[in-house]
Amino acid sequence: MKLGVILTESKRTEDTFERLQADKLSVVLAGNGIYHAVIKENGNTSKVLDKAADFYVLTEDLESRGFTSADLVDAKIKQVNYDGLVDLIMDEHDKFVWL
Amino acid sequence: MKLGVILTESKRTEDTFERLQADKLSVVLAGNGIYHAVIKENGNTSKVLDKAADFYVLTEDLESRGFTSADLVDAKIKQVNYDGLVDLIMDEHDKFVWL
Amino acid sequence: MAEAKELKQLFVVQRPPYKSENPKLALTHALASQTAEIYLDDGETVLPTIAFVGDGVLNALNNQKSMDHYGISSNENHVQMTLLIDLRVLVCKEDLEARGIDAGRLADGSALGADMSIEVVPFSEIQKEMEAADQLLFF
Amino acid sequence: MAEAKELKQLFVVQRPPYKSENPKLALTHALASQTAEIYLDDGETVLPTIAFVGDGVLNALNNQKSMDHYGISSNENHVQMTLLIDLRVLVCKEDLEARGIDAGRLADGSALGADMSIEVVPFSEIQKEMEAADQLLFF
Amino acid sequence: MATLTIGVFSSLVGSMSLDFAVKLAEAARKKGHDVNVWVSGNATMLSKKGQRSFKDYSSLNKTVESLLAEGAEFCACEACAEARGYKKDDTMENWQRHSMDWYLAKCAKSDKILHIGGE
Amino acid sequence: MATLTIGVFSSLVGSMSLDFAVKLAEAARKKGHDVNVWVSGNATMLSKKGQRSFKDYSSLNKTVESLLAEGAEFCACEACAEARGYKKDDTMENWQRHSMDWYLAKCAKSDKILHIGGE
Repeated sequence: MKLGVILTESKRTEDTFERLQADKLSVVLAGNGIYHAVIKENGNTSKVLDKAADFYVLTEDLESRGFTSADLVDAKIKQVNYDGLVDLIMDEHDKFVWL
Repeated sequence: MKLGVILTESKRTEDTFERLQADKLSVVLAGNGIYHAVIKENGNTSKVLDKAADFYVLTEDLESRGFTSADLVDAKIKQVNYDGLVDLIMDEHDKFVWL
Repeated sequence: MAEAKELKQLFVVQRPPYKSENPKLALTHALASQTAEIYLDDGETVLPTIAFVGDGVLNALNNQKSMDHYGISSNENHVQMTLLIDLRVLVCKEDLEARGIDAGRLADGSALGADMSIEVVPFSEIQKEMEAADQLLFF
Repeated sequence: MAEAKELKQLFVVQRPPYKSENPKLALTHALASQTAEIYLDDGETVLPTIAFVGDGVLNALNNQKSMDHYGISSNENHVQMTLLIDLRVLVCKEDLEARGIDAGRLADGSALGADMSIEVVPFSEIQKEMEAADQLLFF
Repeated sequence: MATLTIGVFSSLVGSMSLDFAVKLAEAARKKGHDVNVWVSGNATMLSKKGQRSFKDYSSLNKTVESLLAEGAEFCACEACAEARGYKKDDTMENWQRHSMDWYLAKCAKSDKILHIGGE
Repeated sequence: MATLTIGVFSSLVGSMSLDFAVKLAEAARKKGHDVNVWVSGNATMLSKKGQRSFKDYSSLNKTVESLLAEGAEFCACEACAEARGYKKDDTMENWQRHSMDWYLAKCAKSDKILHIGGE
């Protein structure tokens, strides 16, 4: 399946995410999930980014929290806004879940 | 200071608790905090219980979640109900916080 | 005659009970599938399955006394009712074991007269259900 | 003449911004200390101090664009207003460093004309404030 | 164009899940998709009439009103609303109030869904 | 006997923080303590008039009413209430509505406080 996942927590409290499998997996970091894209805790990038997936960060939420594209810890993270998110949901994946 | 702490989360998402110091420290496990008193994750008791403190579990919340005193993982955890909690707050500590 | 069409929904419950209303809403929404037909065309049905994973497995325990202490129906009771209307309820085996919870501690549908029982299954089984489902709702 | 009595409250903010309203409520409640006197006796005052710890330090960053994107005043703006009324705002040094955040990224009270600045202090200092405070409120 | 149904269960004023849902609905509508929004649990709060705008809070009413005017459907969980003391009269104009079966059926009729649970 | 002020900020119907606050207030009152309760943020919901009792939800109105009758003070944050569309008329009888300074002052006048934040 082509699965999209929206992560909105700065610290995940469950391990469902790590176990999820999909033929195509996209992860959208939104809300406080954006911290995975910009914060290195004690120098380490978030384990969330270890997942084999396409990564996106929601621009509106990134900037609302005081960060910009210059702060992204990994070049593989693409920015997406609400407009782009609609296409990810409607056209590019079978299912989209909010973890 | 004599400090009481109410823990209500099954997984703490911050480390304030570990750093807190007090001359007398009491920890009341309430809400989903009761899982620290009854669940061993992969055989290990919760790190919350490593803290040098007097431990209490709120009876009403323990039983609402399907557990009883027989399930407590450590004999040092005392049961307290709302009635007893009032005395802990009003008489036995200077300050009481909900983490 | 309309074509019979069954839409499969998987409700994945990953959070512990009572802190948030979410796990209970998963169960009440599943129960509501019984009457969804009034909004659907002839022959169309929705069939939810519930899967408890992670801390969500704690919703499925028996002996929950929330009615006695808080006057609130327990999530155990809702699991039983879900079984009573013949919906499948899956509980992740690894997550139960990691928490040291014996399967004998799980809610018992037969106490309410249900024919169905909770199915304790490995996560791989739940993964398959996610793939098979037409729609996926994480609570 | 009533005895002058100042009650010290420490507001400890330990959660990140926006997900929950709590961090902002800590700041709006601190601002409300300005008018608490109407409910107090002559000479009585309440003096809140704000301490950001753990993920709470993320509330104190500058350049928050929540007004542009969501039409909501930023927590940065509330930190600035708190400084403007001469309340102390502490940010835990270790927690900033653990997140790789430079102190230069913190909200700047002087932009609104405040004399006070955020104080970046070790956790031991915040511990001392907890002991010194008459009342302790964790947000 | 297709149909998107969004269910929101968590939170409300002050958290951003409702903001997310409304902004996503708006963006989907702009692209010509049909949109349904279901609010249940604490999110039922979005349906309350007479919310006053403050700079400190997200104020979603206006966006919701224009989405309604353009044909988007918004529906509040009836039991969730009653439990919170929101009577029919308390509900914003043009909102629907139904039981949870409405949401399941709308999902069944939609090309894509996004269920926003969380806390 | 002493005075306890409880502030509740998080959640509402469905979560248990409000249940906790009300049960603690009740237990404190039974022991002869004076009790003040402040609800702010989403907890403001506790002050809404006309909440209907369902078995699936905690129903705290009756306990709150008897606590009020015994002299406990309950106060809702005015701005938080207005932002949620709760007008004065929407408020349960005998509740107060004030700005946040009321809470700080009540704390200052109390022997002990319990501030319930959380999410």
